[in-house]
Amino acid sequence: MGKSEVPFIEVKNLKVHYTSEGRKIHAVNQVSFSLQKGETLGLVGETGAGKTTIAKSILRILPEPPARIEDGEIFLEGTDLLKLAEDEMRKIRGRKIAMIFQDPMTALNPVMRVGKQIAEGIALHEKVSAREAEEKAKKMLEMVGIPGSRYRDYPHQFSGGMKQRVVIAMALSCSPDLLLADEPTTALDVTIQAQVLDIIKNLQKEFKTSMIMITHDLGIVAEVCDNVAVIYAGQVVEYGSREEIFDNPLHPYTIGLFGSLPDINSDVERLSPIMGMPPDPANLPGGCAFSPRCPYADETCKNTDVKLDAIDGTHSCRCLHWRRTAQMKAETS
Amino acid sequence: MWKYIVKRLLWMIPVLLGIAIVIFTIMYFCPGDPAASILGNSATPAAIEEKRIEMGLNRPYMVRLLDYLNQVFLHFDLGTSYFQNQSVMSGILYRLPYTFMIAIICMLLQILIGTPLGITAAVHQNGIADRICMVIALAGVSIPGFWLAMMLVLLFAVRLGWLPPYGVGGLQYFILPCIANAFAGIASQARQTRSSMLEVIRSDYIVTARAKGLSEREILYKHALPNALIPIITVVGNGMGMMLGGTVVIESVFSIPGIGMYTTSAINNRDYPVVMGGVLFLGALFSLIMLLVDVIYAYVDPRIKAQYEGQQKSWKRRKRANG
Amino acid sequence: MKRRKLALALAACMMATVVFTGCGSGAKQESTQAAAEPAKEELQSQSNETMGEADTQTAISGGKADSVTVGIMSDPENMGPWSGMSQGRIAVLFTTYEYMITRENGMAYGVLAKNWVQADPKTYQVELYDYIHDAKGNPLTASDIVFSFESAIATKNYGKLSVIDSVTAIDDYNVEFSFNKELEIGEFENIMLECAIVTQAAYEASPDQMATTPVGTSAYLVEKYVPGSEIIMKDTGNYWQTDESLVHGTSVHNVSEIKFSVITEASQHTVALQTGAVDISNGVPDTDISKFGEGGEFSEGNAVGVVLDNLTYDVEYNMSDSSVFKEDENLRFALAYAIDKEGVNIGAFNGNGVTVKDFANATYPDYNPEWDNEEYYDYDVDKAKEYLAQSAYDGRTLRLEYISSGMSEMIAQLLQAYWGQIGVNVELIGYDQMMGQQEQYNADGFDILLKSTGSTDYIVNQWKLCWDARDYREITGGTANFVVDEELDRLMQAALSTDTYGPESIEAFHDYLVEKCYGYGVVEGPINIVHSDKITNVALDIRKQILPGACSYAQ
Amino acid sequence: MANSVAVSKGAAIGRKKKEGQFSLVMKRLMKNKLAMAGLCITLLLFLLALLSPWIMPYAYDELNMIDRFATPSLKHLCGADEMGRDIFSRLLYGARWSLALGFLATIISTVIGMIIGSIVGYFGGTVDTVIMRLIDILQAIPGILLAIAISACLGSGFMNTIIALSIGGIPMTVRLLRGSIMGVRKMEYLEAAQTINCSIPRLIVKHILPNSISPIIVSVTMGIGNTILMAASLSYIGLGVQPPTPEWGAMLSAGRTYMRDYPHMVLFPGIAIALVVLSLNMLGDGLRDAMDPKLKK
Repeated sequence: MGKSEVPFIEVKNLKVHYTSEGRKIHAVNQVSFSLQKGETLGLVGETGAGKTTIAKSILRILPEPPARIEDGEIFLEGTDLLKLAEDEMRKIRGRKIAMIFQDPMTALNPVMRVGKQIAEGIALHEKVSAREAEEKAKKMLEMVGIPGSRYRDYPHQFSGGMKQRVVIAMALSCSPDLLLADEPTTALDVTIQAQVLDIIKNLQKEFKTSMIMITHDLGIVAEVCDNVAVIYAGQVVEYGSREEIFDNPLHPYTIGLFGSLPDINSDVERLSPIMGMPPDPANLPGGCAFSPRCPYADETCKNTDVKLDAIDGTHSCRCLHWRRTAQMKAETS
Repeated sequence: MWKYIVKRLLWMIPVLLGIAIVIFTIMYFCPGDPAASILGNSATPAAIEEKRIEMGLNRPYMVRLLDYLNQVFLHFDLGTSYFQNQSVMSGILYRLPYTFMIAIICMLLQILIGTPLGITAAVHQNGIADRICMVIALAGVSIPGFWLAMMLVLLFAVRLGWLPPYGVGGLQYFILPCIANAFAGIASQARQTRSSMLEVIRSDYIVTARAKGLSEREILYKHALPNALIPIITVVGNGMGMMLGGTVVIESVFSIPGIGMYTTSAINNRDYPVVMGGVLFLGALFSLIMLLVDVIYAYVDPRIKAQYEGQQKSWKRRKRANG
Repeated sequence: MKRRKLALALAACMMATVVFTGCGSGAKQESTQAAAEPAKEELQSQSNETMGEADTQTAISGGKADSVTVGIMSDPENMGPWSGMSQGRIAVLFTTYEYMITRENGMAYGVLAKNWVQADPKTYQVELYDYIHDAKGNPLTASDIVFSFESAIATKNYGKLSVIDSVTAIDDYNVEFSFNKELEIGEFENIMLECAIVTQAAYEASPDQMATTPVGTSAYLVEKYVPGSEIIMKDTGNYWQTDESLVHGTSVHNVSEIKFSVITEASQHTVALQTGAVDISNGVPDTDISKFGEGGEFSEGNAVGVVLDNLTYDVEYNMSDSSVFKEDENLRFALAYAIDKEGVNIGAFNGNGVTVKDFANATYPDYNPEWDNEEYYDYDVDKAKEYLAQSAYDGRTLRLEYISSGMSEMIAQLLQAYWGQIGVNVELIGYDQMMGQQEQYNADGFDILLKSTGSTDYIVNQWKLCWDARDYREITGGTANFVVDEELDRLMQAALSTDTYGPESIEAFHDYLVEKCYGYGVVEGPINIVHSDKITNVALDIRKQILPGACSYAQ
Repeated sequence: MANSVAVSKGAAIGRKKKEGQFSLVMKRLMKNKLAMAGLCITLLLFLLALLSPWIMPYAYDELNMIDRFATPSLKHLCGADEMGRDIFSRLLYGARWSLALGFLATIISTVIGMIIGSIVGYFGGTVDTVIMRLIDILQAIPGILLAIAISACLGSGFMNTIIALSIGGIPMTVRLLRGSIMGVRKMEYLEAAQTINCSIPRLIVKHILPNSISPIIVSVTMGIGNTILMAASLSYIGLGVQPPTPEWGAMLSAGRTYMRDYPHMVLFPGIAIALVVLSLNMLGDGLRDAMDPKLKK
């Protein structure tokens, strides 16, 4: 899926597992993808599919133990982050790669003034005086729509949406090259979701930041992403540009995701949820991980290790029967 | 904040009144009487009865209780010891420095040793350092204090001759009692620090801090520790409160004239004014320490401060900030 | 009319000092020898005969020292002259204050009193020295004596003073005491020994009724008091009695600075002596005593002496109407025979005490040494079982009440075990001092009482503490342990009355009590005194407390 | 815009619930070696205490003046005390008293504390204010002094000591339970229970208590150890269980005079106390870890 030049970030064969109560939980299995400068990649999938683990692996902030990166490489502009010394890595965190967390309620230190929490990163990476860091932090606050006078307030004095703005300001404070946004709107009220998303989009444009947007919300993907990787049971099951995925989903899981999206154009068709439950990550089924839930699965699916198959352009799919699916689609339309 | 403190101080009055009633009642129902104690072993029953009347011990419960409460709460007089001809207040104030000294040193030891132990254990969870710290901590809470005290005396005072085995005087006299007394405190401090650090270390904001690129050290001391402090402060406060009244055994082993011994021997002698005065004083001290702990909470955690300051004020604040 | 002249007394004896060790540095080898062999035989013999002139001289003028540190078990708490008694207080009382008289080996000698006479059956007259002054220099006259006694009576702290009708000053140096009854044997002396004497001027000048700033007429004045920790007393160098020949044991001041060090934990007394932090202590546990004796770990530089306490551990049966013992003398005998008194002595005192042959011990001057050879419920399991078989004992559990401080707890456990051997079940009920004092008069609360009592003068006065029904009738209807026995009352009163007091009445009471076995003595405990060889001669007061000023010191 | 994926979120949790809270906790506990060691030692001590009359080599109160202070040997495994009683037998038999003392006192204080705590936590308002002030009063009196005063008042003895020790523990349980009930009170399932007209006491017993019980269990486990230590302190002062009952604290306290020469007299009771408190603490730590999902990842 690569273009000719070196991608801005490239994840190759990433494999991560957790150990919990003696059981090995395979959270990420051989995930690969890449991203060009300025682009946005959407990681889509159910809770527990391993999206957050991928993001945290890139920043190397997984709790080790119980988590362990078993295998793989993560190149940022050609350097393998996984091989960097911890203090080298620290210079990258916050400065080159920053992250917005899912739950703004818990992502802020409750006993530290919010301004200080923003200024802390600035002072660390930009080698400026405390005063300058404070000025910049105030500017960042204003940029996300919070008056700079609230620099000295504590997180509990903010509402959820405001907190997420603070988190965003914090993440963008050192103009990172890559922003990892982990479900930045999930914990927010619907009305606020749009505002926050707008802020992210605008700032991304302003700072020309690349972004990996983690979400289970296809609406957000449609709105912000250039490319999409659909994750299931720690694997990329389908990858492609936004158009490719939205116009021509080929993996039964992706199709299922779209099927469970309410169609505002037709009020007749009911939601068709994906049957069954996500697999137990400690005990993944053999063959295609999705096979137990797949309406099209046959015996071969359960026995064969399925490879990610290139389709055309950037589009690829991890399904033995994608051709059949494509055919069926062509027939129905 | 001040309003809160004043409110809490006012709340102390009914609490102290309650303590006075409780301890008075317990002592009232205690068999044995101070008159007999004063007259000694060979006193005849008739002589004891006469002494009881003189001391007013023959009056009914309510009369004596009201009399006592009137004396303490309206005249601020804790009374005079039956045995020492000395006002209970001056008796307490005389002994307070010793008890306080021990409590303060123990508290410092507890904080300076227990906290780092707990942090080390939490940071290296399940590692060797964790195991060692926790074994020390478990041993600390499991060993009877006076047993440890006497072992320390045998080793440091008798065998090595480094430290005085008993008595009061310079700082060196406080070393053994404080070690013996602080051991359990250090242990529980280490345990509490470890568990609250563990809880905090797993919080999202620690991940946030890490994602900012902060070093582990900075994360630990700037982000984790301040958040872990509340339960730690609680342990310190409780320990301090307990030590003020609970060093009886250590005071006895090392012959230190502290408040614990003062009150305990008064219980044995049925020296009611001293028992009641001592317990009241310790109760007041305990309440003050708890107030101090709560004030420190507010200092450490702005959320708690906001809670104390009440809705109205924080609303005003927000309005001002927004407008 | 009895009259005791001081001069006579002086000629007879002076000191109650007890010589443990030889004097002088050359005698070191011998001294440890003497110490190792528990000195009790020596001590006992001394308690029955007076010491020679030479010894007395040594004790008074011999070996002075600059300072001495005494380990005491508890804080005096209140050193005021007339406050209630406490364990810590008696340790410093005789160093702080002087009394009208003192008593040594059962004989009374004047201290402040030059002499005294009984004017009529209820009136005594006392003449004071006319040059007494207290440690602060205030002269002491008859009016101060009146003040002291009246103050002491007003506190109601002293039951013995309740027989005083009035104390009046006849002139500056003569005082008259009148009593509301005829005094019994030793009673006047006890009254004189009960009230510490101070000058009214000094007392009124004290900010705290002398609780921490006592001023007596003794040679010592409190220099520093750290409550609960230490008391430092200094010789004022201005003691009123300048005639050395008239200075008695309690008033001798051989050392210029005395430090009483409060050590509450018994084992710490051993540590203190071992490390040299104190020079003398009576708080060393029994089992540590041997360490200071010959061949012991710390024998170097230390000597040990065991003095018998005046306290006797007695068993009293509950003789109330509802008690099993009331009509069952066989059960009383059975239990008495079942106790191995020597075993109790070993178990409780490491063998340092002695078994007794009477309800009281042999330290009293009016104790009849012949009793030592009598049979006194000597340990005999067969006899005990025989009596038990004849008794009406039905296997029920008897309750043994004791005060759970000191050695009583251990003795109670030993008694329980011995009685268990003959098949009598006993349950222990321990009370603290206060509760015990109250519960001992509760007829339904116990079956057997273990008590320790003692008197400072005569054996009859120890007997009185249990058997004088006049003191207890209001509460118990009889003696302290509910005995209603007119014959016993008659014999008790005969032994106590000054008119009939004497070997016959004493013998009669002893025999009757042994025969009836309402209660009996078990063992007499020791006081373990260990001191460094800085001290050559230890002096004790009437309560067997160390008198540091009166000890003699190595030169 | 809705999300389909959230549907399966609840399902995943649901499956975990099916395994059962208890067996889950037990499973976690079994994996914790320290906690299991603690549990085993505690159970073993219980067993020994129960069987003591049959397995102890001597009667606990059998005197033998010849063997006074005997040092440990085959005849006396842990030596003999100042009255020649076999310390090993006394320890075995004393386990009954010490453990019973620790357990009963803690359980009594916990049960009373739970009842008060439930009432306070559930009703809140004036009831809360009044009772919590009373609890403040009790808590402001130093624990050991309160125990000493009550002991002095009731006299020594097994039951009296239990009462004296348990009163001081009540405030802590009340606070603990009140706290967890306050937390649980706002949760939705309570509202659900209320809407189907569940009676109030039933609500507390059936719904609130089971959900607040885990911190209580942990505090009970640790509390037993503390109570045993406190009983030892009481014995030191001369209060507590009557002799010749070989309560460990009393043995320790009685032996202190002789510890210089016969260290076995304090060593073995000291070890016994430390061992039981240690194993209860290890068990308590393990239980806390097993019951607190936050700490387990």
